[in-house]
Amino acid sequence: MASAVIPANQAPKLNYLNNGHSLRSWLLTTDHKRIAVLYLISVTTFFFFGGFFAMLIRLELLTPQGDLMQADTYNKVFTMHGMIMVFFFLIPVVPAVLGNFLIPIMIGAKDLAFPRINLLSWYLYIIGGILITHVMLTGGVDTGWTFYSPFSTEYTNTKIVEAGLAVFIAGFSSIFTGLNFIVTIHRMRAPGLTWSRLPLFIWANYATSLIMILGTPVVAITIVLVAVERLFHLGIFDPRLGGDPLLFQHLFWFYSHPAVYIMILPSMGVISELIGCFSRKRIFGYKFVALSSIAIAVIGFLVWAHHMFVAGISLYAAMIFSFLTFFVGVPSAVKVFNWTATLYKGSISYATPMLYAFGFIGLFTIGGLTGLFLATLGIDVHVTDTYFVVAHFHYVMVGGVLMGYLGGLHFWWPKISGRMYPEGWAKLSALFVFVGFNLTFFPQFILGYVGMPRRYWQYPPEFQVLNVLSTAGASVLAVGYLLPMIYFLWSLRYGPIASDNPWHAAGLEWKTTSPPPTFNFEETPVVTWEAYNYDEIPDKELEAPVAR
Amino acid sequence: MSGQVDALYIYLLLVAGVMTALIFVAVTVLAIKYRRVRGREAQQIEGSTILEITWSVIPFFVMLTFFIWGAVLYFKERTPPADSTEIYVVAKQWMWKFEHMEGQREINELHVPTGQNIKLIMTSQDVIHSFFVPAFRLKQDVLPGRYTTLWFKATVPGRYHLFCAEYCGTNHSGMGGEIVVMEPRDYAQWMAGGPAAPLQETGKQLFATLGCATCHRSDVQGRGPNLVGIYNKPVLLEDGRTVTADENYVRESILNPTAKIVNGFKPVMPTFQGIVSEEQLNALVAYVKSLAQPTPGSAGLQNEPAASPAQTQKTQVQ
Amino acid sequence: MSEHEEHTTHSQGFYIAIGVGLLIGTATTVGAAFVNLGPFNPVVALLIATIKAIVVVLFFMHVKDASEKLAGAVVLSGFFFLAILISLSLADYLTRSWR
Amino acid sequence: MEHEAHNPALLHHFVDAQQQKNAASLGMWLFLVTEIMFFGGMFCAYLVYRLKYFNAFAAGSQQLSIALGATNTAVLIISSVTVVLAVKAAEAGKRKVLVGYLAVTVLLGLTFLGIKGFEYREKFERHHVPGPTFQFTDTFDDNGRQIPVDSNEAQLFFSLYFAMTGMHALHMIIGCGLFSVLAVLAWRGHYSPGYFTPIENAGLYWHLVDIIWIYLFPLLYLISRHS
Repeated sequence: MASAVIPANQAPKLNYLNNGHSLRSWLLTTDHKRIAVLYLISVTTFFFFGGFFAMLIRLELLTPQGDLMQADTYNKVFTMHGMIMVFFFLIPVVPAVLGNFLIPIMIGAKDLAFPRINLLSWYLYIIGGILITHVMLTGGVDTGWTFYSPFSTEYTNTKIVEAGLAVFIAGFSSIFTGLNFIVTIHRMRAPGLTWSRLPLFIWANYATSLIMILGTPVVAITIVLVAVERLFHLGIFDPRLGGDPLLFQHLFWFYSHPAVYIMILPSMGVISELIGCFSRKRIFGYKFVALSSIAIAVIGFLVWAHHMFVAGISLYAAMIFSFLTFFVGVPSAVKVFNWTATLYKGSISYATPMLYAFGFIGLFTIGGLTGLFLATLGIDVHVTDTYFVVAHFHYVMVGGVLMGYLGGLHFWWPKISGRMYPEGWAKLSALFVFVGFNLTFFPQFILGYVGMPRRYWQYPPEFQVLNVLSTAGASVLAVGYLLPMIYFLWSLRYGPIASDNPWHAAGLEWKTTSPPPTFNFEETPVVTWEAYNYDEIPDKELEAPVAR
Repeated sequence: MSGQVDALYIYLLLVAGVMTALIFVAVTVLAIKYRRVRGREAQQIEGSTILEITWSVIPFFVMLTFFIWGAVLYFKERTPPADSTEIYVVAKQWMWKFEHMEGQREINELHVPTGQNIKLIMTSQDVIHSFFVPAFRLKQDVLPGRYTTLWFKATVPGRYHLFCAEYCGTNHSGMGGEIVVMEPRDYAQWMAGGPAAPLQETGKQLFATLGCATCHRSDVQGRGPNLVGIYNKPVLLEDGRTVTADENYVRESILNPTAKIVNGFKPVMPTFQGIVSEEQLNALVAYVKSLAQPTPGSAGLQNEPAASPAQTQKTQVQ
Repeated sequence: MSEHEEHTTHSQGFYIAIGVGLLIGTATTVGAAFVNLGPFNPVVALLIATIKAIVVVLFFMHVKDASEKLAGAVVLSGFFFLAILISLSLADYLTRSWR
Repeated sequence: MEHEAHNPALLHHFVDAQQQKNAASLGMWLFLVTEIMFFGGMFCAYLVYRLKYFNAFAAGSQQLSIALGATNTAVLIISSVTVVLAVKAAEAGKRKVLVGYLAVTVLLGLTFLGIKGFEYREKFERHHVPGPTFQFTDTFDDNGRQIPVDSNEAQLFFSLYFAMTGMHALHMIIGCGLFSVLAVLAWRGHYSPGYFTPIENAGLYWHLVDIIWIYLFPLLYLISRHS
């Protein structure tokens, strides 16, 4: 079955896409690939909601006065932007779409360990999504995605409880996804597929799942406490009734800092796959890259209070957390160095996914290094809660996560859809994304250092030039994000039929058909090779990666 | 202080710049040099433990310098010098209220002299705010229910932005103002312009009108502890713990008297929660603090042993 | 792979004995609460609770019988990360100059 | 996990029954970890406030009935024994014994909830339920010494008391429901010595709920009880 090329004029083989066409066969499917497609559609929808709010923010900030909308509206807009992007896009995007699709195939399993729980996860996500949409349409929330008490528990009159419930439900979707992944990776690997032979994407998703399982319940209970406090006017976090608002921040960031690694780790996994394939090399220092994912997940739990250096925590706690934070820098740096070293003596092609990988390395390097600024106590006091922070986490979360996601989506699109995307358009959009991104967010570093606080609806006129640059960049970025949406849809009908392994890539997912059959493999594969055995795969250099 | 933050920032910028350049150049050069060419195959390289250790350990030690420098700076930023002039700050949605010890009050504008250490004692009436002056490179969240402090020494006269940096609701972005830094002479002139009585005088009157003075007596042992000279001194509590009677302790004892009972006293004091406003509370705290000093109002001596032997004796009675 | 057969190593009487042991543990906890041990009252209470929890995990949840080799590691990791949450939070609360 | 109760047969995507069982078991253990962290957030909040407001927590704790709390602890421990015996019966293929133990477990669970409900009602009558009607007056210890208590701080104790025991009770209710369903299925003969994973996993869940109570009891009921 390996590398069987399907001629375009023949009826395609039975695969997961044409195995049943009814709505029911999609909405009640337990096939991880179909669920991944369901996620792809829903996550993309929320991305465009979130993106719409982002554009509103940038338009408002074009001028120093608050002239496009009311202050309250603006506050709701950035809150909804944050909540939707964080809880309904960035956290699920790579694991739920690419992870869901690829993890069972990459380890040679027929499905995830608990297919019905997988479907349940999607429904929970959708219920949470409907709730947040409902909140969005009926008045919104204005606390920022961070729900800081006592503003959220006593002072705002917006729909905190409903929004909290939405996040709570989406959180359980995430918990079940993580649980499913861990069990699958432990229990369902094909014969011969030892831990040291696993693709790095699997390692990354494993680390992500650990955080989902260990962190998400804490934020869930925290949100419950906020809702209870708000409904019954208790004082769990409200200082007027004896509570401590900093406790909320501790509990919230205990999850929400590692959540950043939920977002970035799977993308790092994608990048490892891309760099290996398009350099035609085994990743340099495979073991270190694999273990660095786990290290990031574990150390990520030790650093949360670096979000609270000026919040009123003790001097000594701040020092402990600052010190621990630098430890996260090490495994992150190890990854970047190893990717770069992989290029050495490779055979590098510049297909779109690889362009995204280059973009990822660049943006993540900047995002990661500016993270060190924020971990440094003396600097953080000045730049925290300013646009410096906004720029930093967009470099990591948008520059990092989205670059990885888009790179991965292009790379596996032939596998998912059975069609190739148009390479020229894709390269153009990659360029738009990279240029637009830097134009949007680099000025924000400067804005932050000169003192523009975040979540500002109006600002002193001297900040205008940089804000205009940022808004201009955002419009370029928007084009860069809209283009793939259009040409991916176009390719579904008009794209060239993809071969089983258009990239001549290593990995089990390329040994089945494109798109794969419902149970992934006709017979369970037996793995006798190491990961990224590019020396054993014929290097069809200079050959167009499209089958015909 | 701003110069020191900038120095550290420039150091970080340099290191980060070098690192970024290194990665960018390496990626670009390698990507071009090893681009796919007919007939040239990739060479498989497994990796190198020595390299891995090198590029883990060296960055770590570089980051350690960030940590140490940053922590030292932070410690300075968070430790007000003893000779600071104190100013009380009350934040509320959406304004900043300032009270000078001399009794001057300001809203959204704070006048300070150059060359003088200023310690802000801040609290919030409602939600969390954050006092942010970009020109001073300083920021501190202002919390309801307790005091946080911030200190600075302005050097150059001028008007500087004051922002609220912690999101606080509708008019968050309007909750700003200016720090007006003046030459000491101009400042003295400005200060003389106001009417107002010194803050601790206001506090003293409140102390009398609220009836505090009936129990907290300074001449004989009353039902409450004698407050003369207690500020910044350790206090032995009923449950055996010892706390320092700092601003937050005095504040808590007014609002929540039963929380930390002084050893040897009964929990008979009623709470003043909801009875005194944040401003009145500040005045009371300022008054109690002034009792620690031989001449009320003069800053800088609160760490010296409390004035007369008689007072010291009474402190020990507690 | 012949894992679940191993459960049967314990008799009904064994489980009941463990149960009685746990009940005695509860009685001890209550008893200890009424004795003034100074700062050690909560320590003793938590120590007994932890012993009881370990007994439940080992014998009732069969971790000792290796029915699930990963189970021990999984549960330990749960408690490990909980310990991180609590200890690092307290690192703030216990070192504040004012609590 | 539970859903497999409806389908004792080997699911298509597993290689063999052993793999399926191991997967279900690991899944359950991971789920228990999420439960630990879920309750962990509240334990953390509890510890922080207990350190901060020890007097109020002690006074609040003294309003709880040790007799009822200890009885409930005993009920839960006995129910854990019956669960473990149910699993043993399932393993041995003794259908009626299995159903019997499951039924007893559910009864014990309901007993626990009944006692808990009784305690809640008493709190309600004495205005110890947090909220606008909350009242807490200074209490006196056994020696007649007055213990000063701030009403807000006491309310914090009872807020956490209700949050923790309430969340625990919710888990008990779910557990009772789960075992009821399993008892019916067991009665219909769904389980055999070769397949009783749902019973084992529900048992694991029940034991964890038991363990959480083992901690809740001394933490909530036994603060500063000595004179």
